[in-house]
Amino acid sequence: MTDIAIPEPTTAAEPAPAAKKELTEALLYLDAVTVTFDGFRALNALSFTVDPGEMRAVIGPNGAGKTTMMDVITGKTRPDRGDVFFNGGTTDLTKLDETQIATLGIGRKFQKPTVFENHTVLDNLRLALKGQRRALPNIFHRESAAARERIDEIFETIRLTEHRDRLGGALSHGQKQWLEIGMLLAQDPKLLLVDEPVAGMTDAETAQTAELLREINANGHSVVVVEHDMTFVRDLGVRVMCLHEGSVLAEGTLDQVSANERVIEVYLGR
Amino acid sequence: MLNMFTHARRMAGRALVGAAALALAGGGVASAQETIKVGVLHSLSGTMAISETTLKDTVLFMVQEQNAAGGVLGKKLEAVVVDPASNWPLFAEKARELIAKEKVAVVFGCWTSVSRKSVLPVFKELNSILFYPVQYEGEESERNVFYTGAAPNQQAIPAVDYLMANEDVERWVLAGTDYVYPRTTNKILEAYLKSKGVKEEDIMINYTPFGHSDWQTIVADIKKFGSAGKKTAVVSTINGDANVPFYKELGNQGIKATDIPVVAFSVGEEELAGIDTKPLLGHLAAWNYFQSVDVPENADFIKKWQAYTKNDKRVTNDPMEATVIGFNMWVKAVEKAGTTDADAVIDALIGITVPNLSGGFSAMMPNHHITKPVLIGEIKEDGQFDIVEQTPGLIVAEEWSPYLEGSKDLIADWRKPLNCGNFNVKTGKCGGAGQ
Amino acid sequence: MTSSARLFRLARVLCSALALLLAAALVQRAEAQDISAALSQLTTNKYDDTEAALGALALSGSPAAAGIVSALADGKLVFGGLPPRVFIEGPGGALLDPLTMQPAADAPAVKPVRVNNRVRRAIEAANGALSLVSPDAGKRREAALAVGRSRDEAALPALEMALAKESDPKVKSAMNLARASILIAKEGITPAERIAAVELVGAEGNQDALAILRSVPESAAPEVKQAAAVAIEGIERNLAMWGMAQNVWYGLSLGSVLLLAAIGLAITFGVMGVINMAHGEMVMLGAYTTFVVQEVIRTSYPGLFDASLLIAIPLAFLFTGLIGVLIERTVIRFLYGRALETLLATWGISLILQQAIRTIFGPTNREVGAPSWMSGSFEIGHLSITSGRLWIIVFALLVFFALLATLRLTRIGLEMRAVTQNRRMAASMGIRTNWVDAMTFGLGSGIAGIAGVALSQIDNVSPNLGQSYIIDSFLVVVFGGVGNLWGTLVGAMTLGVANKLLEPYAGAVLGKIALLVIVILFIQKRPRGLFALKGRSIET
Amino acid sequence: MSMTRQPALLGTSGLIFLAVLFVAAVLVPVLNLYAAPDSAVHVPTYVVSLLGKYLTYALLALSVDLIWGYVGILSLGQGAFFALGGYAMGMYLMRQIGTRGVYGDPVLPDFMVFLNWKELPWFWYGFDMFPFAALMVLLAPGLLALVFGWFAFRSRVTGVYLSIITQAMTFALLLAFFRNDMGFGGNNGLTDFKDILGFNIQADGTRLTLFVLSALALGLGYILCRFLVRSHFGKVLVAVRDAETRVRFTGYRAENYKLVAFVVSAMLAGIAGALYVPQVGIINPSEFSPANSIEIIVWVAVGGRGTLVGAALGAVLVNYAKTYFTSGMLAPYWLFMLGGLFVAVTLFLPKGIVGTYYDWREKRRQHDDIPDEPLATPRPAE
Repeated sequence: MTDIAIPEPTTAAEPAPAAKKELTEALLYLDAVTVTFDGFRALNALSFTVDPGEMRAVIGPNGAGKTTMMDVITGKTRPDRGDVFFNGGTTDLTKLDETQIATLGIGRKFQKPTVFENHTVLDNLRLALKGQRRALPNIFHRESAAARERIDEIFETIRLTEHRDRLGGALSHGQKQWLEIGMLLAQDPKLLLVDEPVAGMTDAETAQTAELLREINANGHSVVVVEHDMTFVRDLGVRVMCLHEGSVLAEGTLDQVSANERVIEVYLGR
Repeated sequence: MLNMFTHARRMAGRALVGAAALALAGGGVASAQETIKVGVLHSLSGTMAISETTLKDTVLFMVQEQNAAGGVLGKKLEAVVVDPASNWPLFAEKARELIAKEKVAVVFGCWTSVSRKSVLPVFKELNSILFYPVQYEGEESERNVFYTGAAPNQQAIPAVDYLMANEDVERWVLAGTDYVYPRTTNKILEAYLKSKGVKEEDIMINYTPFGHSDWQTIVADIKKFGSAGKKTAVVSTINGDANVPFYKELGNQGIKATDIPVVAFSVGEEELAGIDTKPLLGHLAAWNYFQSVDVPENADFIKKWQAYTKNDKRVTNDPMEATVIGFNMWVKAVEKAGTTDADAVIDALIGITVPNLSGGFSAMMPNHHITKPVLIGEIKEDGQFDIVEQTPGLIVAEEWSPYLEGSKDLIADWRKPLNCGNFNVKTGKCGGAGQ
Repeated sequence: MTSSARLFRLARVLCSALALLLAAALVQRAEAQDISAALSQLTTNKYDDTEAALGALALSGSPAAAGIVSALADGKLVFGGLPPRVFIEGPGGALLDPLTMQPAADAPAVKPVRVNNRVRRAIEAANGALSLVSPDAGKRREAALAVGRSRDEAALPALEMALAKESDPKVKSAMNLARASILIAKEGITPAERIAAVELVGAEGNQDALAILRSVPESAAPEVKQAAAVAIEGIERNLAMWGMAQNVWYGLSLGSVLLLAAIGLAITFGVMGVINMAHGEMVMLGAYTTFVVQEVIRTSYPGLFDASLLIAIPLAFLFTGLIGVLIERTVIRFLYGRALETLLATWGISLILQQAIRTIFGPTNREVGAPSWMSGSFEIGHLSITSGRLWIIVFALLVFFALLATLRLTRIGLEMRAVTQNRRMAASMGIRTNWVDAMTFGLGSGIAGIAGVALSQIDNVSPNLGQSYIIDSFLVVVFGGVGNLWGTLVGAMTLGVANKLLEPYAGAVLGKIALLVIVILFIQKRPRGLFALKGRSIET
Repeated sequence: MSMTRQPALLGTSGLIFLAVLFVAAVLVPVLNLYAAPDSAVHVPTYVVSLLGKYLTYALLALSVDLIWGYVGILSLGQGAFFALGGYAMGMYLMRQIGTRGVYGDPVLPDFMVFLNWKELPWFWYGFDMFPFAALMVLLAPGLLALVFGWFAFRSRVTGVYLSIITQAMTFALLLAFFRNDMGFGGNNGLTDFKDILGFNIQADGTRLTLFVLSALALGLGYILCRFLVRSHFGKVLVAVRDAETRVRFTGYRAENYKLVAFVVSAMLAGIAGALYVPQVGIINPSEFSPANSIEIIVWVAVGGRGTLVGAALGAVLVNYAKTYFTSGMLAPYWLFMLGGLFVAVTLFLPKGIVGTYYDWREKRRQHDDIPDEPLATPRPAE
């Protein structure tokens, strides 16, 4: 894990992108990213990096910019200023759209579970499975044996095997969360962005989810998890970053971050 | 309602398509023994209902009158009304239904040119008779169609003559809706005006889409065109709905008939009923009939019509008169032929003469058009017309205009031996399908 | 009000009359001529005779002439009896002797003396000729202007004579202008005189001046032609600018019509999300309400006619609003959250409403008249403004701001916004969402009804009225940005002005097509319309 | 893990639909040709044309259902594609008239002659050849859909904004085709056709052939749509309908999927138009009118959105109702009935006839965990 000094929001002279390329080995690199909506600064010179194989938890109060951060990384929102690089600085994400970024290997789970409700669980995974994405060839697409095996594997991982023929919309809230994570797995991304995966889950489900994410991370995927549930974050046992007003307030282990005066003041409460 | 219900039940019972076919086929077998059926093919809904509904009522009125007078050939007449809903393909479909399913002896119908064009092949194929009661662009003469409305020379040209002679008009605005009747009429008028020495720059031609409602720019252009120092008039072939906003804008911009008179070919009593006519005083219309024609035949007709419609304010208009003439001609022809058989009636119709409502007689000519007087009227405050000019004699329709390049050599004569709707006098051949 | 064309028409007749008048004046107006010959000419029922009689009357100097001419203009001049005689129809239908204005001894069956355009012009000319000797300076000025436009050389001596006597400066300058207009084209005058005339006319700067300046004869001196060319160029440049302003005015006027048509939809569709295909029919119902109000007024309270629209506005609002509430309660309320299905249901409702009106009032157009304060036009500079259009713009803006105020400032407005933003939250705060829904739909419908009152002034009042506005209305709301009232205002005005600026170049049809294509392309650029709400992404 | 059963290419209702279509395609000609004219089972020729017209409408409805039911694109301009296909066919038929027009001009159609046109506009070239015209039947609507869709989907114009600009598109085309200067016959359109591929267009045999061809086109169109929506491609379409953002984040170019579906749908509509024109004998700009396009949506809604079979059924039922109501005693009131029908269907059968039937069937076999028609009941995508 490399610690990169958080640059001051006031970056007088920005280094050219080419220079950054050499600076970083990071999988994801954000530097001084600013996003403004109608005068409101959702992200304020946000900078951080994620290394290959790292799992990172992001906490922060509502409106801290967590979702906007994900929007910027996945190409949904274009930053007003700042750089977003992927794959060790080789790819400028601000130039790409959602689809291209997804194809590069960044998967995203939304805050509200989003699965294809009118498709069976199986079809949900089939659609997500890494493979042909172009429209015309998919008219005649046939599923390979390898693909079937891979899907069966994912079913084991997300524990939904017996629900495979139910409609996505018919699943419980927790099951939908898992299905969505399963869909991310099927995409086989280098980096998973997971937004509040345990919201509305029972304690048992929460614990299972933490285990699931650790398992995914252990298989070589980088993961960024946004979550409010401190028990869950503790369960994950990974490096924590606290956002506030669009920039990083503190970073470190959960204990370090929770001990930070500012974090207590703005987020955890006294 | 009951009828519909049985249909629904039958449909539920059988396979869909077959049942629909049977239901469609089975509807009209009942009780047609002692009556002669008369088809009425006018839009009762959609954009054209505004004009055509009256003509449906007119046919129903004539049928009632005829039945009161003993029917035709000893049989009662029975009107079959359908609603083609201002939908042109539906006109063809309904025409087919009337002829093939209802077995009507004759159809009175259509208003727009496109509806007539749409049903033409049907009447030719099934060999039936259509009476078409509206002024139109000409350039047509079909064996199965009898045109009781005016051809351009029975309306447009006399109107222009009147303006030249009585208002000393030297500069002309030809304003029309962009469809075939105004296009053709204006082509004819343009050629006619030029033949009378009007210069190119003294003619302004303007087309607007159907239902055009914002006339500010065009009326301002007309005003500008009219302020060049020569007496200017507007010849309007603007169609139905667009007229009201057009005249309202004329009134708004203060253009009076004494400055720039507008002569219209599509504005009659029915249309004026929807307009505040005070600002329109003195604007003109050219028709072959006005409600204000002061002869006993007309007074009698208006009285009966208003009694029939139970509305003493119900107006009459030119296409109604054309319908009445057509109806009476058909009755007379059937009696002359002694049968309702289409071929016999078509042959019998040529030469039939019936009284028109302006105190004279109209005759069916060999070109399937009728002779008509032309009347010019000025709009009065009460929405009626003051007839300021009437042609002394009757005018024979020029179905093929001598002012158009493509048709100047064509004539129509449906009598033997010519029996042709588009005979080319230069080549001596029947130009179309009739050879 | 005064149309240049009409003045010109008047002038030609006037000039001949003027010459005659002059001659008559020269003989010191011997004695009042006997007008009985003219009166008997009026009984022949022929336009030529009527015209001739009018000419004679104008010159007769008879004190009865003015009364007879104005009776003819009003359709009160009648004739009848044996031998036929002329009467003036007095109040209550009494027949008066035209010379004495006393009730006639007998009362034969009479017909009015018929009037056509030619006769109407002769009436104007007769009135005009009489008015040149009129003490009213305004009328003298009008006559002078008319002579100027006629550019009839024959009138020059008369004009110069009148000019010598004239003392009123305004009338005098009009007469000077008229004289210059004639001199420009006259043969045999000095170049200096002609140039002076060119300058005088050129200073007028309007369309008529342009026509006069173009009449400089080919034979004129080069410096005259040069002066005329300069003046023409200046006027043309000036007029082109005014023409642009005029088009913008037309555009604003069209924009106000679009705004009126769309503003109710901005509520039912923009705020509530109901794809309200019956919106046009609400406009139609408003127009028919106006018709019914005017019918009642015409038959029962004719004096109130000028107030008919003011009476119709609240009634139309209440009636269509009520129909709106009825539709909401019986159909729409079952369809919230299924916006596309509201399209189907309201389409069905629109068919039913159209046919209902067709059944009740018949398929033909109904007459809705314009109150006097909405008729006519006036000029600002070279800009011609018609009163009716001006009132419609004012009215559209009034309706717009009233609606804005209702939504912003009133309790019900607050509740409406609350319900549309978060229905469940609003309900839990004790807002009766059902009632608010009904009121909102009623408000949108009522405003459509008000629009119908205004649109009855410029369009057909027929069952098809609504159909002709529905497409434009949706286009305006979508172009402006769904859910944003200001967007609707700006959208309507933009589309109106753009349409009218395109029309002179592309024609009415191509202009409209071009506009549609522009809107389609614009939506590509801004997929949520002109005034899209920007904000943090709300995830699916 | 066991294999999961894929629903068959044609479900039960699909098989019934094709069977009915096949029976009609056989029975109607037989009954028309061989049944005695006065017998109860005789199908008169005008009914054949009428049924043929319904079938082309059904194909048109099918094309709408493909994009509305499965991709959530509510096109209020589908009539434009139908009309373009119709015009392409109409232009071919016009050229076939040859010297039999009233003016006898061998090249120019009548409407050009009386407007004093001297030569054929360039865009009429080639329409004297059937293969070219047939190609244009597909290409004209297809290209329009491609260009329009490429712009609109790339810019992510969705929902009601998309609906309104499709309406603007068809309205612009309506105005354009009304113009006589365009060279498509203005308001009168194209009419007075004589023959098609050498066969008299009014002959009973030709009518029957066109009817059978329409049935065939509908059947093939149905199978094509069914094949598309069942493929991986089709599953992406439904996914786009329900959660477009999700689809993008999964790495699919949603706009390309929409575009392919839109173009296929436009071509189907074009074919429907091309079959429609020779059967009704006229093509005119009013086919472009926005009201027509809305009516197509209504057919699909009545039959059941997202069911394909329902769309076809809805088209036939509503049009049969229209034919029935516009004649006889009911003629003055038919708009009440039609309007009432639309309101009633939305209120009481929100999923349409077939959709409601599927729901009912689903309820009956609740314990059976194999859904036959997983796509039967789309949630409304707003």
